[in-house]
Amino acid sequence: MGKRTVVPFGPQHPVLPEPIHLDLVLEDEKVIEAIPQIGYVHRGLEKLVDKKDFKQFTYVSERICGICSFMHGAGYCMSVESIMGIEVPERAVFLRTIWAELSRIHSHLLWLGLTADAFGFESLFMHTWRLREQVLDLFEQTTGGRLIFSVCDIGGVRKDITPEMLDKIVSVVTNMDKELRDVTSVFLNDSTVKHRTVGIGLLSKEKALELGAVGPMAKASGIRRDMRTQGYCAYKYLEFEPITAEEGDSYARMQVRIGEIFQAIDLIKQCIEKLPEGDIITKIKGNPKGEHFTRVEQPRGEALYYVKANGTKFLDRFRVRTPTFANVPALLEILKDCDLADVPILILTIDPCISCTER
Amino acid sequence: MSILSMTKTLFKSIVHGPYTENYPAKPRENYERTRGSIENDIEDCIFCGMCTRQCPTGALEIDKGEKRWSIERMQCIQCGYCVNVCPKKCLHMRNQYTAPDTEKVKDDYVARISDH
Amino acid sequence: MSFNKKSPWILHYDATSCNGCDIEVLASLTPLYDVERFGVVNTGDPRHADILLITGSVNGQSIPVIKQLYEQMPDPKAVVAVGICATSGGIFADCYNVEGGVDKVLPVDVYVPGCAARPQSIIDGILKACDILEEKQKALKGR
Amino acid sequence: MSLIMLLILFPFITSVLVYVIREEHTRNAIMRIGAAITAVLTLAAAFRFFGAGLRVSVGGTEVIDICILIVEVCLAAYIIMTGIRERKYLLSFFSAIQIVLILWFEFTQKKGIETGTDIIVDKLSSVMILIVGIIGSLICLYAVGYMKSYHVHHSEVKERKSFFFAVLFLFLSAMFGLVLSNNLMWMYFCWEITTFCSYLLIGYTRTEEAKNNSLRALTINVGGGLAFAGAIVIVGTNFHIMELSALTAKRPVPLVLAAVFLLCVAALTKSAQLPFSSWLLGAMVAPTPSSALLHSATMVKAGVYLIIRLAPLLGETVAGRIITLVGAVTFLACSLMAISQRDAKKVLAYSTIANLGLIVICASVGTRESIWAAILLVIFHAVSKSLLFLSVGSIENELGSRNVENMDILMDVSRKLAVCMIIGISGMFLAPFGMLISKWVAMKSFIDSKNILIVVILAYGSAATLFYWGKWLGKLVSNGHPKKGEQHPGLHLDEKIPIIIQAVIVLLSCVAYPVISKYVLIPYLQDTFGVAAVIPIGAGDQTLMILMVVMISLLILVPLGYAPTSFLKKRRTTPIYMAGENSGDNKNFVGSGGVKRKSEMSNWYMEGIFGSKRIGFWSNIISIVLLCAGVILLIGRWAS
Amino acid sequence: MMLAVKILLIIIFTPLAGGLLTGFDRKISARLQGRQGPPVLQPFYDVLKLLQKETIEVNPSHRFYVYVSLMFIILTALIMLTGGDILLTIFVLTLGSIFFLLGGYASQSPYSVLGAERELLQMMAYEPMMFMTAAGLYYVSNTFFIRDIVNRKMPAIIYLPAIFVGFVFILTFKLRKSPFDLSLGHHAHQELVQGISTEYSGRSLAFIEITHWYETIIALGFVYIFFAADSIGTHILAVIVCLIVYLFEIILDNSTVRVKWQKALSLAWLVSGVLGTANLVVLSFFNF
Amino acid sequence: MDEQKIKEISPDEILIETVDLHSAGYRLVAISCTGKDGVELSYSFDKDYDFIHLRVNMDYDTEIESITPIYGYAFLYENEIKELFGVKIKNIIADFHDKLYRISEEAPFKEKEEE
Repeated sequence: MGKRTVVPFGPQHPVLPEPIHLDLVLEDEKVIEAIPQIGYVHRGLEKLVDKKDFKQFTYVSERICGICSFMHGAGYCMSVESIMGIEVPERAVFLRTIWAELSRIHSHLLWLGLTADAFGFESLFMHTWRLREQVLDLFEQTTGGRLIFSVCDIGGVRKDITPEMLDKIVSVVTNMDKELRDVTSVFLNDSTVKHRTVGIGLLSKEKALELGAVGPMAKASGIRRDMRTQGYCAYKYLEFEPITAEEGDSYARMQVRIGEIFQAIDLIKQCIEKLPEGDIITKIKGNPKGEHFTRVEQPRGEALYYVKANGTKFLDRFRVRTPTFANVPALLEILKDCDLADVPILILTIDPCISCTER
Repeated sequence: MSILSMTKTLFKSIVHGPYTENYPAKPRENYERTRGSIENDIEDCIFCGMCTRQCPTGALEIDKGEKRWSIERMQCIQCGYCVNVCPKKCLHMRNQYTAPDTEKVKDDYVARISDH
Repeated sequence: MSFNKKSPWILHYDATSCNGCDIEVLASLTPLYDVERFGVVNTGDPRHADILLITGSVNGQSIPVIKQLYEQMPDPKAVVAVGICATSGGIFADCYNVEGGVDKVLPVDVYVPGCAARPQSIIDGILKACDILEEKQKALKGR
Repeated sequence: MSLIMLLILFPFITSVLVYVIREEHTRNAIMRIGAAITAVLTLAAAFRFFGAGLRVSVGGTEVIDICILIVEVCLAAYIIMTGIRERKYLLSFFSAIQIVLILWFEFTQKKGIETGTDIIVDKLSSVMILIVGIIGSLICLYAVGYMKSYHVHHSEVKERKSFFFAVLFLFLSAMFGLVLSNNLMWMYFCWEITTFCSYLLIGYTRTEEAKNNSLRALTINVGGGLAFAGAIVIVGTNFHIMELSALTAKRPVPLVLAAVFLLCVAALTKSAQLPFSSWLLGAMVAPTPSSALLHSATMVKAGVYLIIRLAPLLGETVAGRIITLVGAVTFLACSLMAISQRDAKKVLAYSTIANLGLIVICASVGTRESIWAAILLVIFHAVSKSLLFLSVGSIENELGSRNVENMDILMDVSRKLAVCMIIGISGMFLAPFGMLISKWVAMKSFIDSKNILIVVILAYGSAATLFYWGKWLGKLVSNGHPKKGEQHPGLHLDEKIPIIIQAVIVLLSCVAYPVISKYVLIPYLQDTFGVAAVIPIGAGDQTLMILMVVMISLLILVPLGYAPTSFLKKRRTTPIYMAGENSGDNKNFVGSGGVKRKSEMSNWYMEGIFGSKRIGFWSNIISIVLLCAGVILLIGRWAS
Repeated sequence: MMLAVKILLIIIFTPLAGGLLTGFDRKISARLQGRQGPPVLQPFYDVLKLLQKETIEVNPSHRFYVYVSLMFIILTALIMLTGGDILLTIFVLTLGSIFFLLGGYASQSPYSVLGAERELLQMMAYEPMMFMTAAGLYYVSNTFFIRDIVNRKMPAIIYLPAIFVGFVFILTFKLRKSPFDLSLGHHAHQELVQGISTEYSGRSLAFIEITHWYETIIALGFVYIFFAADSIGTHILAVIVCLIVYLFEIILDNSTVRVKWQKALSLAWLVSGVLGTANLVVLSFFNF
Repeated sequence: MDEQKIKEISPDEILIETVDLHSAGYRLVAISCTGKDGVELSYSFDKDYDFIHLRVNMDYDTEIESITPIYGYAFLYENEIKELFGVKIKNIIADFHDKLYRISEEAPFKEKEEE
């Protein structure tokens, strides 16, 4: 029995945009064992409920993560609204949905780019991110922020989208749809890309269920589960089918995410078509009391927000269970017996958001 | 089997030319809503302290006596909450963001002592 | 003649960033902003880097990492704190597991404000750091 | 003539002396003196007969033949008994047929066959005795030091040093006899003696494994001996000759080819070519001096020596083609399999087989250039490989392991050994050392003789060679961290001297090759082929020499890398990069759960691709098929 | 005397040309990616900056191998460009590469060692084709000397089209371009951090960069040999082909992923086996 | 929004209830904990969007059985709760021994004495 190679992978590592550490035990380049360590991004922001009141906390919840920032904010607001029994204006609900779906496009494009980079396809990364910039630009024009919008508030949204802007959004996403077809066809059809994704990180349907995978991770293994079908926000007015794939490998996950991008473009168009006129925010009075579990479908999958309030302006407890947290067991599973070269792709394939996970 | 399927996009971008915004050479025009820096029309400020209490990061500070409103630029997260809560609507968000600096900048706004 | 200004290679480390500034750092490499125009390469290896870009505030676990990365960088080197969290801890300054801004650990040369810092700010920050690098290079020679 | 007699008899006498005298110091003294005298005798003999050569007929061959026969019968009896006792009936069977064949031939057919020249000393045999004598005696000297440490480490093995040393010298004696005889009967006798000696050496430790492996070696080599005996019978009964030189002078008619083919099969078993290579791998259980002796300078070289001798009858003939292909399969398969080995001696073993395969290819291609390359390969391989074996032996004593992975600390433990090891490995595959030059010429000759397949195989085999030597070299230069408080016994003077001398020989050999080429190879080839020989390396020899010198001087700079390079400027030293989780020293990092974890680095072995099981199985089958095809073709040729 | 001047010119101008090519490479890559890209002289700025910077070491010996490697690569360039022996060129080039990867081993840092291991694997992958290229060139011209090969009536490419294609395939390894940039890529996001060069900084890193410039020219030099013959026209053609091949490599770099080692090895061996063998067999069939 | 289905159980019932849910095909969504006025654990389960919660109220000294033997992937939640709240959970498969986040402060969410 010869020696093995034991190397630290992360926290600082060029393929990892976020710090996470793995003790990798390799034989040749085959991963024998991968022991994770997180906590490099742990801030303990759930504890901030003691120091920030529930209104300020909107801004904290937005900063759980810079990628899915909007949905975190919305998820928190929805929980508080449920506890306080606030009716959110319809227009605000639709606006939230538009931003949420735009966020989904931006998040998936970001992921596609990073994945391209992880398997050494720099030009694909560049082009994917170039397209993503158009979405960010829409964000900046509508909310003022590129990543963190500070636009969602308890009771509604703080900024309206003007009709001109709505037209622009439609034209931008329509345009982008065209350009995206070119780029995504490289992801889906190029045989060298397939070499790095097909059959890599196989997660069977049974395993996915057993490990509690969520989001595209589960969808790619043939589990049809999408919180949006529960009809929160404006989804109850929209027509869509959750996108699934059967193979459960990295390629299938890529398929699902690319499908979701195009789906999101369609949903945005639907929203803009059906967007009602009216107020965008309801004034709130008093402090919340009670508790609520809210689930939303983020780009990465199902996220759970739990808010417990005691009637003062400081909450008792805010908890968020992010999709990446639920997908970590699945990651550990697919990391078994992979190649070192696959490690970055596999870590990325769950679309990790470490700062979400560790809060 | 498709190899070099990327070339289509590559050649397109050669034809199109670089997408790069020549940033420092060509300054960027920000949008109207761009979240930049918080400014205070200090003459309208009544130094009520609403903004300092509500600021999530504690970047704001007022001195009622000296009629000074100051902001830690390197602490402000541009959430705009202070703008929301300001009763006099003297705070507003400019669409120019604070430039990077080697020091932590603190901006003071001092109102002229006028005789109301 | 100092060439530090012409080829600042960066090392990016995410201390406890929310990913916002993080992806903006990456975004500044992409076609629209293209920091490679200034010779910037995102090396990912402290030995090759001239500028350490840190996003996010620091916590107990990331302090030794940051210190080590800084130590492993060759002189002259500069530290750029990107984003409000890295400059002062931002909204998370009160968290139990946050020690504060990067300046608690390393001598920060340039602060880039913003939440999240925009690519333009990051470009400005890098260019500012280049000047600092050049000064440091001169100081090294003089020694 | 008497010098030659002395050369053969002196090691034998030493052997007897060493066996009889059991007192440690006296025996060691005899060993050292014996080794030295053997070396001197070798040199003397080589120089004495180098110019003119020597062809003698020994008077009174009758007496010698009777003696030989008696010894052979005794040996056969012993081997048959052993076979029966150990239930290796195949062995007994081989041996029985063999002795019956020989006895039948001796008493019924041999009458009237006159041997003109029994002993020939020409350029080739001079080179061979130089290799055997110098390297062999260095190994004997080394054995003195090595066995001392060996028994310290392996207390479970019964001490039988006298026996061991005696067999070593006996082996040398037999080897001298083998390369000097022209009489096939004598050669056969020496051949059998080396087989038997190797059996004794491999079985030295008397463990179960050693016993099995030694019996396997014996079986295979006795099988080879059987082929040899068969060849003698064919040659003797059909052509009434008993001389190798007379055989090679014959035209390649089918019967001659059959004999040559049989001799080649014998040579293949000796040289451990596929499918007969398993004995060499098994032989690694023996103490290192015996491995070094068997696998670098002597035993295995006997096989290729015979093939080189037979080269004029190979080449374009059926036998030649088959042997070339077997060599090619061996070269490629063993080069690939060496990649998956961790045990240093296993790597050396596979590399030995592979290189012997290359030599077999070169010899059996049979053009002048290829034989030129073959002889050079024999020389350089012997020199480098014995250095490697000796170094690995000492490393094993030093580190208590011969796993390549554990050699990363060698630079710290014993710089001298590490540098010698690096020289040895470089000698095996890097420019400007001889092996590579020879390969180069070999390739040229293959292209010239339109052996495209062989060129391709050479290309792939060399690439694999590069890989396994490269990673070993990497382990040697890596500055590992020896565990604190670990004991390293240090080198014995008797080990150090031979290793250093050999390292120097390796270094010298790369400048010596034009000399060898000019004074040894070209005259030899001219004698053998009767045509004015060409210099295989083109007109640029002079420039090449300059470049060689430049390269060597660059290579010599390598150890300087360890000298402090920072006299001019103090350089900052920092811990290595460990993704930001270095724990302060260069050994550990802060792993998951905040635990200090040792960072380990190990080479690639790619067992899934280059595992010896799969490749070994298929390459054995291919080579067996090739040999069978050879037999069928030869029968077909003969029948028509 | 002439020789000395020639040697000096080679030593000076080879890296300049290599650096310039690298500069164009980066510019063109950037354009392909829709970016503006760095100035063409950027590689020189980088190296000059690295020369000014502090050089850190992790142990006393690891930097040394890089310098030796550079020396051997320079020697290779000299042998090649003065029309020396093509096999010797390959051998010395191999020696240079071996020293480079020994540097990786010597630093005993996880990613350097992994990089060295992969580099070794790459060498194993491309070596057969290099070997067969030399064999093919010898086959058609009966000499190993480059100056004689390029002075023949017909350029070698006419007889060795398949070997040329195989060689261009292998060139991707040598130029460290995707899909075969396993051990040390020019792109940032590589699972091996920076492979062998992980532990090198300052001056040593600059030398690695310069070594790479030499290597680029040497690699293209092989392409040149295929096309050059004894008329001026063919030499011009050879230069043009070199540039086209380089451009092709850039495009390839930008439109493929980094393959895994299994694929790299099997592909390289398969391509060299099929193309190289086929070409040589055809040649021998026509009894050339 | 929809009604919350919370079922209060005692600490020693947790395994039985979880086994039932597991065999009924429910998936564990999250384990949440609130540290004010003793420990309040919420185990959230889901099956085809049927979202139910088990609620355990106990004090800091009570030990609760880990559900990792039933839901293997609960180890992350339980380790987190153990580390951040100082709740005693026994028999966790893959116990990180309070080293999941390696935080500088001990059990920051645990209610401190002065309140």
